[in-house]
Amino acid sequence: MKLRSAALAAAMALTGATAQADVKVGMITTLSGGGAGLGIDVRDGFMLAVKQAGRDDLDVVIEDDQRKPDIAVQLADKMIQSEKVDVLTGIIWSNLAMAVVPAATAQGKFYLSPNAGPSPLAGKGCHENYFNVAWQNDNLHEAAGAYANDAGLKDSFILAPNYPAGKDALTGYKRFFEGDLSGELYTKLGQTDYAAEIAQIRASGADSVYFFLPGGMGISFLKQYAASGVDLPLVGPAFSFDQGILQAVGDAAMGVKNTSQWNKDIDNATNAAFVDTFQAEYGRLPSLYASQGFDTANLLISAMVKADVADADAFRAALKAAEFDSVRGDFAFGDNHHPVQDIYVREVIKEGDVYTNKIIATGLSNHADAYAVDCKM
Amino acid sequence: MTDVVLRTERLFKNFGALKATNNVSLDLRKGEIHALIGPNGAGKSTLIQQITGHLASDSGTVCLMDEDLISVGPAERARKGLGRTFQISSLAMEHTVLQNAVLGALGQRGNVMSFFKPVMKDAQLVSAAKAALAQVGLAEFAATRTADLSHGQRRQLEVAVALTLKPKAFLMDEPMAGLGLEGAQQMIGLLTDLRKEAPILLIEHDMDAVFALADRISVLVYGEVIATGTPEEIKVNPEIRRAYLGDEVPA
Amino acid sequence: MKRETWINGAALAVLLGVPLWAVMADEPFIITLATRAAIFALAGVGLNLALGTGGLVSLGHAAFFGIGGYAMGILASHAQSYAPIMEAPFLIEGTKSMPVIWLVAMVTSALVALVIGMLSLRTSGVYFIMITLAFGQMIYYFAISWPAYGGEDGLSIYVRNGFPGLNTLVPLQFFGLCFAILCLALVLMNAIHKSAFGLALSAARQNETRVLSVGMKPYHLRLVAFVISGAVTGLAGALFADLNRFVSPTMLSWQMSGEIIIFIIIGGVGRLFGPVIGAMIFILLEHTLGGLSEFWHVYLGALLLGIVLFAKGGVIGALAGREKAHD
Amino acid sequence: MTTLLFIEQMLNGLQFGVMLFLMSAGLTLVFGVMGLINLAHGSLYMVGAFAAAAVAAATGSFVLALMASLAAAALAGALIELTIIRRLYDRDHLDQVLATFALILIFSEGTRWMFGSFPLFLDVPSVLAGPVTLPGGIQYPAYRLSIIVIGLVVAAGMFGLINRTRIGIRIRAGEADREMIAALGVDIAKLYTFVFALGAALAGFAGALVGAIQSVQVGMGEPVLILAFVVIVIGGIGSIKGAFVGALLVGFTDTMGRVLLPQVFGLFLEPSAAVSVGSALASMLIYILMAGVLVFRPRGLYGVA
Repeated sequence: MKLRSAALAAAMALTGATAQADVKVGMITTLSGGGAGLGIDVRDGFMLAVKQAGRDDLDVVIEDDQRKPDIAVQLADKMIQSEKVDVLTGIIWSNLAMAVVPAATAQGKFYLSPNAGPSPLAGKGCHENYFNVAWQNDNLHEAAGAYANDAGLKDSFILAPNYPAGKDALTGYKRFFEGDLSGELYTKLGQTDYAAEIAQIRASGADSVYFFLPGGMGISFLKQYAASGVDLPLVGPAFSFDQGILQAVGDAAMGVKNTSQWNKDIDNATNAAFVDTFQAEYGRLPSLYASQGFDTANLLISAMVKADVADADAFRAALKAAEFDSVRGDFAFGDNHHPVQDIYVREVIKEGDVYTNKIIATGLSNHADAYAVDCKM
Repeated sequence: MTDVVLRTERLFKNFGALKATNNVSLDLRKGEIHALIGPNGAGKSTLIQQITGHLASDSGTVCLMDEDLISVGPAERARKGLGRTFQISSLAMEHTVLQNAVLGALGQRGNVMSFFKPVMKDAQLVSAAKAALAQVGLAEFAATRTADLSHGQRRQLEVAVALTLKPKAFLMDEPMAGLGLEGAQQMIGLLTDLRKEAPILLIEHDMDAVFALADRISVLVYGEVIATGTPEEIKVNPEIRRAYLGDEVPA
Repeated sequence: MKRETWINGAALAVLLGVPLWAVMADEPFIITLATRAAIFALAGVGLNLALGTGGLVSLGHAAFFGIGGYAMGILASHAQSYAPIMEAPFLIEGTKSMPVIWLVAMVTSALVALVIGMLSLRTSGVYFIMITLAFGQMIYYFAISWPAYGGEDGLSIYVRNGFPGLNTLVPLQFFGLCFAILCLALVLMNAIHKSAFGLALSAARQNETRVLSVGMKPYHLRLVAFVISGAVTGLAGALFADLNRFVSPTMLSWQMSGEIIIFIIIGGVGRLFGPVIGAMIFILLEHTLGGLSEFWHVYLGALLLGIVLFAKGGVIGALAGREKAHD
Repeated sequence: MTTLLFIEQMLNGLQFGVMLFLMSAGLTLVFGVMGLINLAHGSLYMVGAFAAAAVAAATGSFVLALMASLAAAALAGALIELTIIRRLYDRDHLDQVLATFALILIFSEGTRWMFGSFPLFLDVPSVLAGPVTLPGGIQYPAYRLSIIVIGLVVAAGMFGLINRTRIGIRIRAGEADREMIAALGVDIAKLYTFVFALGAALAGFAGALVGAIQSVQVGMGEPVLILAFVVIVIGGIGSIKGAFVGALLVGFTDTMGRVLLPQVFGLFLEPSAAVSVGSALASMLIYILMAGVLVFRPRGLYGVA
């Protein structure tokens, strides 16, 4: 699928020689198959910002990676070689980002990550052309660990799927959590039945449960946990409590605390306008991913205002300054081009018939990631 | 007993309660055709399968030239010199007639793990295969796809493939079934000469053919050999007349 | 000359001609697509020996494709970081040399194919399909949860590996390399097909009893075919990883095994060039249909269905009629 | 591990096994009678779950939702049998694998086109929400207990259908010899459509039952499909009894593997490595089981040679 937001070359000619060259953006994201919901949200958020900016020198090409790393690599090659894009963005999953980003930045392209933040790209593998507009993968889990301390939890049972992001998640939680761990479990990726794990949780004597189970895994776990009668407080990252999937979990998610760098009730004008216009445009509440897509586009546009993309150093500096109105309020990049931001604690509530979140606390303030020290840029 | 080529001793095979092969001991001697007859379901094909190793025996031995083969599989037994034709044609149907014969010659030579030389240009194999085809009268059909052969021609090809193996003993399961009068005559002529190359253990329903060809006959009833003898002895044996020949049904 | 030979020649000409045209039209991405097609074709050519000639429907060939990929990934990542793979009992270092990587990829895939084959070939029919799937899944889950080489995130290589005398970073040169290997594999497979081994293997597919009765063991024939097949698919995996400069467990997934089978069926089972034509068509479809609609899988599915139901013998079968590849 | 926890885990294994049986009964039936490998079985499972979720959302009734799942899956099954599947009975397994693989693509994206990319909501009925206390003090979710009961009832029903009824006799005859049954004057085409629809209905029913405690989303069928294949291959393809035994075996192996392996490795590895290695092995365990069974019994536990 291809969308071109910009005017035609003929129109450009009429306005005379613009001072700057067009910026061409290649968005590679997941639009079909399982997990398409996330990519669609990122795309919609991004395109909303593009539309609002109304710039005719911004050209966006969108392609579906089917959540397959080799397709993503192929699309990146295509965008760099044939479409001659200046900036790449859109990838949802860490494993796809690991496949695309190093090669793209090595070829001098900018990459703006609207979702994935694998640790190698924040640490030893950081690159001056790679900017993460969402979070480093560990961030939300670290905030959850910090929140657990604040909430007086002393003994957690933690679980995640057995793959790198799952291990990062539990590492992130443990980095900040000061209590004991009664249990630490890695489940099979894609597992749908958690009866055995829940029985172990019940028997463990823990006073809280931290889990990272993205997508359908989280839905299954939450439903089964609610039916099991185990009533230990649950804490998780925002991914299992997002607008897109909360409705599928239903009552089972009520009251659960989760950590996020964004929520629709963050009090600033940009955010309020974003939530309203997104709803008006697409007929649904924006999700975390939509907010990240929106911020990513606005970051890009802020850099376009200040510098010509042909001048890579100037453009990079403009991106690094991050002078745009983020829906999160304050937003800044650390030295490794990953966000330094507040991460909030949210609680799942019901507004009318719709399940959603409200912010109840701040988990970590002005938080950067643990890998920045390894980044030599 | 130096002229015994193939010998079974006390072979047994049960399928559940059914005694398919019950204490069968028989031998096949140099230069002879030994026919195995018996009513349908007497266990003739089961016995052949046990001898060739396609079916495992419950107990007993199968000896070829005094070598006990009971513990080895069908491929091994074929390599040791048991050449077999099937009741229902068992050929590579997509291959040509010549290819099937070359396959036999290849089996006789042994080294199948050759990956680069075109096998159909191997003069030695092809001439052996062609000789066998000529012997059964299929020379002109060498390039025909096996699936396009008539029923009788497939029978002939079965025999040709067995020939390429240069076996020490032939085991033939109804080679004349469905051949028609002329075909049967041809086959009888072929087998008559063939016994000089290697003895033949023959299963056949066509009693005329059996009595024309066989040097000795064994009668199998309910898995048991009830008599062995020359055609003349068998013809006059009253027990056999009662048990078998009396209610003979054409196959 | 037979019609199929003309079709085969045309397929090769197109596969070679498109990238040459792309260079002149300055469409480097088309070269990447052609390279991808050549590599998928190679993987299919490998599987086709087991599947087409040997009648072994392996739903686990992604295992070899992925192992080849990881051979490249592991060797190159160690070379990249100057960390030896192992020091005791003897030193093994990484490498960025393609020929060495290919050799390791083929030997490793062959060894794994030997083990999987020895166990799987005790079964037949549906059970064989399923046991190969099971082995594939085992290796897939192992790769996902094995942290040393990136787990599900996979392994990235920053620069493509080298081949003496070539600049592999130039798309056309890398394509040329893959194309040459594909041609070599086709020549090899053609020779095998016509050899004593090929005759016996194909006979074992048609009639197992016949092969036994001439003193050959179908098990051994199939095992050798499976090992060769695994090694060729493994080589394709190493090339594929080099094309993407990336390897991940996706290469080991059962969907990948399914795709390799699809190449063969689209082109024509047991035809020498079946996988080549199949892979070219698949890439073309993926590229054009993907641009038409978000729901392009529906069209892909319908098309596959049509080929299976109405074009028996694949595209080559439809074009060349019932002439068989055997002679 | 305490005895009580061990018993609870055994119960979980049983429950998972019964769930697997529900998923695989239809698959093995279709293979046994028609000799068809149906990769699209997981798609019918998904169709059932989506139909249930849609009806539950519209009516609020779980019973109606279950009925809808049966009807929708049976209808979808009958439809594809009449249009596509029946052309595949005489084909080799390769064609069947590919054609039904194509059906997966069509079903998945078709469902996404109709219902969107976000998971749907389907909850357990309120009567069965929450846990019940079993003798010995084990707290166990009421809904999972119901799944065990329903699964056992379905298993009994399947055995009854195959062994006791006229249609069962025909099905068994069809397994044994297609020509014979045709000679008996049974309309074999109708019988096949019926069997396929029955298998589909079972899959859809399982989808709805399981969907209530899992996630109803596009792609939910594929992992189930692979598990179901593991089950029926272990049991011996075509055998309902084999599917039942295979399902329980896989259920117990998987559950106990997940629980015990990390602990076993904990005896001689440091904790984090033990968890990691144990979990990795646990996720491979059922495939190891399947390969092991096939190496020793190449046609599964109850397969006919």
